Amino acid sequence: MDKKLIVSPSPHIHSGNSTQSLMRDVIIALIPAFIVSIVFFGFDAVTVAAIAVVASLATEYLITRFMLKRPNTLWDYSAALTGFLLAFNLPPSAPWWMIVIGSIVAIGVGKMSFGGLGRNPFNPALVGRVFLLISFPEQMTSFYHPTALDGTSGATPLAVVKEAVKNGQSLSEVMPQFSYTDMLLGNMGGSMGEIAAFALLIGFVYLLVRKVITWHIPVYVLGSMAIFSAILWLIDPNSFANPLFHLLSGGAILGAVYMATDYVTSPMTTKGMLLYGIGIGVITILIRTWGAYPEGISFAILIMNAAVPLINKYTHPKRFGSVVAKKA
Amino acid sequence: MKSSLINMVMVLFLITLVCAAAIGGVYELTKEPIDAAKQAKQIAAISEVLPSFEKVGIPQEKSVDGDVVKIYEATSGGKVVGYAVETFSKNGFGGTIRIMVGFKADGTISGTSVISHSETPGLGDKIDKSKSDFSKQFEGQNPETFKLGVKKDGAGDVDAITAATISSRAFVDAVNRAYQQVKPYMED
Amino acid sequence: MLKTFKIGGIHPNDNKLSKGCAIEKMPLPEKVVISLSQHIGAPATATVAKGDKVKVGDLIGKATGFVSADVHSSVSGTVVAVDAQPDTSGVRKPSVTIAVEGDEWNEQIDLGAENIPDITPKEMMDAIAHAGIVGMGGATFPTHVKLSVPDGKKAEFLIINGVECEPYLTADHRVMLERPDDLLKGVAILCKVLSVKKAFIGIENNKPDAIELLTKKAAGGGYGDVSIEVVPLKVQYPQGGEKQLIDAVIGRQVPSGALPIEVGAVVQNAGTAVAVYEAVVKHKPLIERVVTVTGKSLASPKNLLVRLGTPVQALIDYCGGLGDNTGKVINGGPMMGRAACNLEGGVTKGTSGVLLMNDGEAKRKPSSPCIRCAKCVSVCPMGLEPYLINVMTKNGLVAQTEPLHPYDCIECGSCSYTCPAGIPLLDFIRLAKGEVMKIMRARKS
Amino acid sequence: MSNLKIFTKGFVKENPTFSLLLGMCPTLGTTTSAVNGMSMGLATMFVLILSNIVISLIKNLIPDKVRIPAFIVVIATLVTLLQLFMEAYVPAIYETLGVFIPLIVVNCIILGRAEAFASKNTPFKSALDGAGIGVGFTFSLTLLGAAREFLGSASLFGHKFEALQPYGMLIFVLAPGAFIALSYLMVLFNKATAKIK
Amino acid sequence: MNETLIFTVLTLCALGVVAAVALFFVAKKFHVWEDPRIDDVEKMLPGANCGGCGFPGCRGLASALVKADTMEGLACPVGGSQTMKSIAEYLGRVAEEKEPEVAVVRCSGSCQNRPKTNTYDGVSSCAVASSLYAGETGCSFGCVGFGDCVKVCAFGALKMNPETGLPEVDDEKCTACGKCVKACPKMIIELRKKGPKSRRVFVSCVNKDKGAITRKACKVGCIGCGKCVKTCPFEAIKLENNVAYIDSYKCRLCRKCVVECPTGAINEVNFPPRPPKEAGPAKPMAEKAAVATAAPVSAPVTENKGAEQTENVKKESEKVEK
Amino acid sequence: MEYFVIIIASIFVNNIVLAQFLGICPFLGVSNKVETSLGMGAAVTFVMAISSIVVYLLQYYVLVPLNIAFLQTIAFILVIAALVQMVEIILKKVSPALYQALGIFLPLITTNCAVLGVAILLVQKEYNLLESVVFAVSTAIGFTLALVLFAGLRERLELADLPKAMKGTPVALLTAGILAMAFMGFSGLV
Ligand SMILES: Cc1cc2nc3c(=O)[nH]c(=O)nc-3n(C[C@H](O)[C@H](O)[C@H](O)COP(=O)(O)O)c2cc1C
Ligand SMILES: Cc1cc2nc3c(=O)[nH]c(=O)nc-3n(C[C@H](O)[C@H](O)[C@H](O)COP(=O)(O)O)c2cc1C
Ligand SMILES: Cc1cc2nc3c(=O)[nH]c(=O)nc-3n(C[C@H](O)[C@H](O)[C@H](O)COP(=O)(O)O)c2cc1C
Ligand SMILES: Cc1cc2nc3c(=O)[nH]c(=O)nc-3n(C[C@H](O)[C@H](O)[C@H](O)CO)c2cc1C
Ligand code: SF4
Ligand code: SF4
Ligand code: SF4
Ligand code: SF4
Ligand code: FES
Repeated sequence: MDKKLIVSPSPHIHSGNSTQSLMRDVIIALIPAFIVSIVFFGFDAVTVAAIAVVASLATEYLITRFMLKRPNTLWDYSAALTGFLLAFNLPPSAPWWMIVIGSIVAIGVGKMSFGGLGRNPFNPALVGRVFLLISFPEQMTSFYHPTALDGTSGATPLAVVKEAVKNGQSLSEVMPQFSYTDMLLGNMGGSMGEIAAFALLIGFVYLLVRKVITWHIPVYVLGSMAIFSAILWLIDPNSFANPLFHLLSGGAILGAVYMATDYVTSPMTTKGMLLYGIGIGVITILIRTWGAYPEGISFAILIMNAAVPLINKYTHPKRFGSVVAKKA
Repeated sequence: MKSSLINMVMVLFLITLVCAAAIGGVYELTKEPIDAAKQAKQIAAISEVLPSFEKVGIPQEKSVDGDVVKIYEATSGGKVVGYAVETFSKNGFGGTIRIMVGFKADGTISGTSVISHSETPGLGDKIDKSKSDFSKQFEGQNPETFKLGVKKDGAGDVDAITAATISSRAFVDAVNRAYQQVKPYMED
Repeated sequence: MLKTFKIGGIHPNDNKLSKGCAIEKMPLPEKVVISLSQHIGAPATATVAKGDKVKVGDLIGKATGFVSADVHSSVSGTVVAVDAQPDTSGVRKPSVTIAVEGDEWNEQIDLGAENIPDITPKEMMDAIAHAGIVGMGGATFPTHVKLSVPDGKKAEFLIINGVECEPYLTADHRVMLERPDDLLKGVAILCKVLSVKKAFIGIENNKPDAIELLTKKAAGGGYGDVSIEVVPLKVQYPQGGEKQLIDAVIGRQVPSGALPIEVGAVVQNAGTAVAVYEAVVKHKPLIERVVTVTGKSLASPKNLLVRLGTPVQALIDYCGGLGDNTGKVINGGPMMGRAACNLEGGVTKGTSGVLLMNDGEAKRKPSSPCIRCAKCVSVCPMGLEPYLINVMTKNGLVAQTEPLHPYDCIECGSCSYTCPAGIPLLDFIRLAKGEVMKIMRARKS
Repeated sequence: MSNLKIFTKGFVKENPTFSLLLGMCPTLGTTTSAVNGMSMGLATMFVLILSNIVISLIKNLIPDKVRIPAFIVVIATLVTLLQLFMEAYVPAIYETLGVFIPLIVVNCIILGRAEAFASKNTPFKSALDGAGIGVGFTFSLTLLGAAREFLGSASLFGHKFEALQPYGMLIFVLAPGAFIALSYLMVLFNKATAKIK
Repeated sequence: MNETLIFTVLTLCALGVVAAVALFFVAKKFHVWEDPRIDDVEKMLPGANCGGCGFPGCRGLASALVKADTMEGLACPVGGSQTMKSIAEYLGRVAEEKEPEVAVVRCSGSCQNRPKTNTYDGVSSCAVASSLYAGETGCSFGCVGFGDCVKVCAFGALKMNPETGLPEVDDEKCTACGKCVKACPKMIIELRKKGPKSRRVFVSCVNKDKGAITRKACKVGCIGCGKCVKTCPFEAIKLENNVAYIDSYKCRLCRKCVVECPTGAINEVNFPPRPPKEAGPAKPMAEKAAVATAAPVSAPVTENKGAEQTENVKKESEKVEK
Repeated sequence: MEYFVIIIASIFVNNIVLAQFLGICPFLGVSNKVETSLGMGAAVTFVMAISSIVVYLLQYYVLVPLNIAFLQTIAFILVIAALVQMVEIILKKVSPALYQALGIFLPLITTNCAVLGVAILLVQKEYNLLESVVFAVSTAIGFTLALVLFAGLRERLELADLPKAMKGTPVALLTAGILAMAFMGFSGLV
C-alpha cells in the first residue's frame, strides 16, 4: 500500500473549538463598549486602543521570536485581547508612552515571563494596569468627563464619593449628582472601557450565548459586591454608597465579566468559582470603602488570582458516583 | 572542642564579657558624638527654617493632641528674630509627620523642613523640600492672610501635591498646629 | 423533560449516514481470520488443528478460565492455519484461519424455532455461555459472567442499551427497528436469567421510530410477568456509557470502582439481547453481527450482517472500496473506536462499525498550550479533571495522579473532543489510568 | 585555593545575592537607591570581615554545643558597634537603613561564612573571604539600587536626569519593584555568567 | 568605672550564662537519642540553615542523608559538590565498585531498515503509542521512537538520533541508573557489561516473530536462524522465542557471530576497523548495522523515501507537545 | 478597634514579606509545597508569639530601667536564639508529633530576620504587652498567608512550561513582585 493510513488514539473527531475563536469572541463582545467609548471620547479611544493592541502584539512577537525562540503565537489573538482589555482600563487621556509601558509590562512581565499563553498565574492586562496605576498615579487617575465641554474635570463617581466621605460630607448631598441612566449608558468619568455598563452587558450576553464563559464568575462577583455593599449601606446610607451605585461604577462589570473570567487565571470548578467570585467581590468593596484607591476591582482580581492555585487544589468537581444513590 | 557544662558556661561567659566590655566601651566613646549629631541635626533643622540668628533657647514644650510641640526662640543680640517650631501631624498617609516650621517675629513663615515622615516615596514624600517645591509655597506667607487649608477642599490657599492630597493636608495641618501654638508668643 | 445523565456530556454532530439503510447480508468471504481473543479475559484455546473441516457454528475455541468465552466457526470450510495473526491494530493474536467452502451449518442450530423454550434460568445461562456471547456494545465482556450475579447482591432492573450515542453508528438502531420481537424476547430471557421483573430500554431521542415501535410492541405484553418500558433519552454523548445510562434511566450512580450490580442494575446492549434470544431459542452461537460500514468518503454506507472473521477490507470493498482520499479507518465509532492499521484483520464480536475518514478529517488538529478554560472539566461525565491528569502524566508525575481518580475515566473522549487547544487529553489520561491501576493492584497484593 | 581566588570567588561564582540567594531581606529592603544599596553593602562587609577574623581567631576555644550562640554573640556585638558608629558619624544613612542594620545579625551570609569558612581557616584567609563576599554583596546591592533608582525616579546616585523625570516608574521604588527588578537582574546575571563559564 | 558599662557587662554576661546553663540542662533533661552521625554530618554542612536544599535547615538535610540509602537527590547548594563528596566518604556511601554497566539499545530498526506501514498521529510518547497498537512499522517489538527513555534520563546520556529515529547512549554520561530500562515500554534497553574499552557485542533486536515475518518487517532483524549460536565458541549465545541473546558475561568479544549473522542483527561497537581481507558475503550488512548504531551520522541516506521518513521523524520529535 | 487596626495592618497592609521585606529567605526557600509552608507558618507564629512576650519583658524590665537600650540587638538575638533552641529540644521530647510538624522548621527560624525584625519593630512602635503579642501573631499570620499563597503559585508554576532563564528563583521573585503589587491594593486600609 502506497498511502499510509493514519493511526491515532481515540477520539477521532473534534468539536472545532479553538483558542483562537474563543479569544476572537471576547474581542467581539467588547465591541459595543468600544463603540460607546468612541462616542464619548472620540478619536482618543481609537488611539489608545490601537497603541495598546499594537504594542502588545509587538511585545509578544519580539519575545517569542528573539528571547524564547518559540513559534509565533500572534494568531491566537490572546495578545491582541490583552492589549484591547488594557486599553479599556486606561483613561482616554493616557499618553502614548504610558500605554506602551503598560503593554510591555502586561505581555512581557505578566505573560511571557511565565512562558506565554496559559502559564501566567496573574491576569496580564491587570498586571499592566496596576503597574501603571502605582507608577503613574497622576496620569492614571485624571479623567476627563466625556460630555463636559471644557474636557478637563471628571473624577470618577467612586473617587468623588470617596473624597466626599473623607471630607466628612454626607452621601445624601453627593449622590444626587449621579444619574443611573447616565452611568448605564456611559456618560460619566472613567477609564475608556469601564463607563458603559449597558454595552458591557450586551457583550456578556453574547459571551454566554457563544458559551465562551459561564455565568458563574460574573454573577458571583457582582452578587457578592451587591450583598456586601448593601449590608454597609443599610447600616449607614450616609457613609456608604448603595449597591446599584457600586455595580455601575468603577469598572465592576468590566472586571467581573471580562477580566475575572480570564480562563488562565480563574478556578477550574464551579465550587472554586464561587470562592473566587466572593473573594473578588468582598475585597473590591473593602478597598473601595476603606482603602487608598477609590477603585478596587483590579487589585481584588489580582489578589484572588494568587489564590487560584490554592482554590484549585482544594476544590474538585463533583465526581460521578460520589453522590448517595437515590431510589428510582 | 567537646562540650561540658563548665566549658560551655565559661566560654559563653567570657565571650559575653569581652563583647559587653567592647560594646560598653564603644557606647561611652560614641555617646558624645551621637548626642552631638542629634544636636547638630536639630540646629541644622532650625537654621534651615529661620533667617540668621545667634542663639536658640531651651525649647518650650507644649502638649497638644496627644503629642508635643516644641518651640525654640531664636534671638540675635538679645532680640527675638523668630521662632522655630517642631510640630507634627498624625494624619499623614503613612502615619505621623514631623516638621520644623520657622516663623519670623511678625508671624510670617520663613521656612519649613521635614524632620521625619513615612509617606510613600514618589508621592507623599514630595512634602520634602529636596523632592518638590510644594513646601516652598509657604515661605514668606503670613497665616493671617494665607489660609492654611488645601485649595481642592475649598478650605484655603495651598496647592496640594498631585495624587497626594492626604500628605499635603497633613503637612498643612502640622503648619497650622505650629502657628496656633506660636501665636501667643507673637502677640507680646 | 427527557431524562439524561447529570454530569458533563457533549453534543457531537451525529452523522448517522446509514440510519435509513436496512440490514444487508454480506456475502461470504473467501477466507476468515477468527481471533480466539475477541473478548475481555483470557483467550480461548483452539480446539481445531490445521486441515480440520468445520461447519458454521462448530466450536473452534474453548473458553479458558472464568472470564473467557467460547469461539465458534462462522463459516464452513477447512482450517488452514492456527497461529498468531495480526488484528486490525496490527497486534498478533492467536487465531484460526479458515478457507470458506460452501455454507454448511451445524445440525443443532434450528433457525426455524421461534418460541422461548420452557427451560430453567440455569439452562438458559448455559446456552448463553455455550454460544460464546459477549457484550456487543463494544466492551466484549462475556455475557454469562455478567449475568452471574455475585452472592449477596441482587439485580432489580435490566437495562437495555439502545442508546447508540456514537456518531455514525446505526447498527443497534437497525436491529431495534428490524428485529423488535426478537429483541423483546431476548429481554424476557435475560430477565428470567437474572430473575428481575422490570426491564428498561433506553433509547436516545434521535431514533424516534425505534422508540415508537418498541413502545408499541412492549405495551402489547406477552413476556410473562416481566414489564418492559422504553425510556426516551435526551441526546447527549456518552449516554451509552453503562454508568451514565443507569444514571439517566433509574437515577442511581454506580459508586467509583463498583459494578452496576451495586445499584441493582444490569446493562446489556440491544444486539446482545438479540444474540441471547438466538442462542437460547435457536441454539445459534455468536457467529455473525451487524456492522455499520460508513464514512463521508465511502460510496455507499451500509448496515451489514457480517460473519465474524471477515476481513475489514472485504466490508469496505463491498460498500464501494477505499477511496484515494481515505486517511483513516476506524474500527468502531469516531469517539471510542480504534484506528486500524491492518485492514486484513477480521471483524470481531465487538466490531460495531467500520468508519472511513477522509484526509481532511483524519489528521488531528495541532495542539497548543492549555488555556485552562475548564471545558474539559465541565464535559467529563465522570467529574474528573482531565487537564490536570494530562499535564501531570506528561511531566512524569503519573504516580501522583492517583488522588485525581484517573481509573474512573471511561475513555469516552469528551475531554479531547472539546478542548479548544486541541490537546489530546485522553492519550495521557489513558496512560495514567493504566499506570495508576497497576500501582493500586501492586499495593493490594 | 589561592588567596586571590578566595577573594574573587565572592564576586561572581559565589555571589551571595545572585548565586547563593542569601541575605535577601536587606537586598530587597534597602535598595531604593544606589547609594542606599551601597551603604548597606559596605555595612554588611564591615561586619562580615570582622566577624570572619574574630571567629577564625577563637574557633578553637569554643565547645560545639555553644558554637552557634557564641558566633551569634560575636556577630551581634559587631553589629551593635557598627550601629553605634553609624549613629554617631553617619546619622543620615543610619536612619535610611533603619531596621535593616540590626538585622545584619541574622543575615544568613554572615553566619553562613562564619560556619562555612571562618571556622576552618586562618584569620587572614577569613578576612579575604569576608572581603570578597562583601564586595560581591555590595556590588549586587549597588547594582540593584542603581537599577531601581534609575527606573523608579530617573536618577543615578542622586543625580537626576531631568528629561526622564516624567517617565520614572514609581513602582520600582516601592516594594513590588524590588522583587521585579531583582528577578530580571538575576536573569541577566545568569545569562552573563553562563557565557563566562 | 561608670555605671552603664557595669550594667552592660553584668546584663550581657548574665544573659549569656543563663542561656548556656538553661540550654545545657534543658538539653540534658529532654535529651532524645539520635544517630550521632547526624550531628557529624550537620557539622560538615555549611550551617547556613538557608533551606536551599529543600529541607528545613541543615540538620534536616543531615538526617535525611544519614537515613537515606543513597545520596541521590540530596545536595547542599551552599556547600557544593566538595562538601557532598566528603559527606559521602564519611557515610561510606561511595558506590561499591561493581562491573561497570551501560545502557544498550537493542534495536537497529532505523527508518531505512524498517519501512513504515502507517502514520502515528498521537502524543509523542512511547508508552501511549505502544499501548495503542503494534506500531508504525511491521515490527511490533521494535523501538517506537518517541523518546520516553530520553525524557527520563537525568544525566542527558540518551539522545534521539533524528536520522535513524533511534535513541543513542552516550557511554561517558550513562551511569547505568536503569531509569530508561524501566521507561521503555518495549523493553528494548538493557544494562549490559560495559566491556573493556567499551567494546561490546550484542544482538540489536528483540523481535520474537518468526523469521519470515521479521524479515519482511525489518532488514536488520534477528530471524532466529541460529547460525550465531552454532558459531560462538564460548556458548555465549542462546536462542529463545525466535531471537538470539548474547550473555555479556560469557562473550569474549571474538566477533565471529557478527560475521556469521545473515541479517546483520549483531552489533559490535568501539572495535577498531577490521582488515579489509576479511570481506565475506555477510560483511557489508554487518558493517552497515554497526555503522547505524555506532556512527549513525555517517549512515548513507540513499533512498529518497528514507529522507522523507527522516523528515517525518523530525517533525514528530519537534511536535510541540511539551 | 486598636487591635483590629493592628491586625489588619500587619496581615495585609504592611505584610511582613511583601511590604517590609523581612523573612524573605524562608519565603523563597520553604514555599515549594503548600503543606510545608503551612508548617513553617505555624512554627513562625508559635515562636513569634513567645518571643514577643520575652522581648517585651526584657526591654521594659531590664534594658530600659538600666539605661542600656543600646544592647537591644544583642540581647534580643541571644534570647531568641536560646528560646528557639529550647523550644525545639522540649518539643522533640514532649510531643514528637508536633515536633515532626513544627520542630523541623525551628532551626530555620533562629536566623530569620522576621522574628528579630518583629521584636525590634514592636519596641519601635511602643506597643504595650498585649499589643505586642497581637502584633507578633498577626504579623506571623501575614507571613503564613504570603507563604501559602506563594506555595500554591509555585506548585502551579512547577507544571508550567517556563522559559529556561526564568526557572527557579527569578520566577519566584517575579511572582512575589506581582503578589506584592496586588497587596498594594490594601494600602490605606487602616
Ligand atoms: C500605595 C499608595 C500610596 C499612597 N501614598 C500616598 C501618600 O504618601 N500621600 C498621599 O497624600 N496620598 C497617597 N496615596 C493616595 C491617597 O490614598 C489618595 O488617593 C490621594 O491622596 C487622594 O487623591 P488626590 O490627591 O489625587 O486627590 C497613596 C495611595 C496608594 C495606593
Ligand atoms: C475486570 C472486569 C470484571 C467485571 N466483572 C463483572 C462482574 O463480575 N459482573 C458483572 O455483571 N459485570 C462485570 N464486568 C462488566 C462491567 O460491568 C461492564 O459491563 C464492562 O466493563 C463493560 O462496560 P462498558 O462498556 O461500559 O465499559 C466486569 C468488567 C471488567 C472489566
Ligand atoms: C463512552 C461509552 C459509550 C458507550 N456507548 C454505548 C452505546 O452507545 N451503546 C451500547 O450498547 N453500549 C455502549 N457502551 C458500552 C456500555 O457501557 C456497556 O458496556 C454495554 O451497554 C453493556 O452491554 P453489553 O455487555 O451487552 O455490551 C458505551 C461505553 C462507553 C464507555
Ligand atoms: C473570557 C476571557 C477573558 C479574558 N480576560 C483577559 C483579561 O482580563 N486580561 C488579559 O490579559 N487577557 C484576557 N484574556 C485573554 C487570555 O486568556 C490571556 O491573555 C491569558 O491570560 C494569557 O495567558 C481573556 C480570555 C478569555 C477567553
Ligand atoms: S479543555 Fe483543553 S484548554 Fe481547556 S482546560 Fe481542558 S485541557 Fe486546558
Ligand atoms: S475520557 Fe475520561 S477524563 Fe475524558 S471526559 Fe471521558 S471520562 Fe472524563
Ligand atoms: S537513564 Fe540511566 S541507564 Fe539509561 S542512559 Fe540514562 S544514565 Fe544510562
Ligand atoms: S527505546 Fe523504548 S523508550 Fe526509547 S524511544 Fe525506543 S521505544 Fe521509546
Ligand atoms: S536575610 Fe532575611 S530571612 Fe534571610
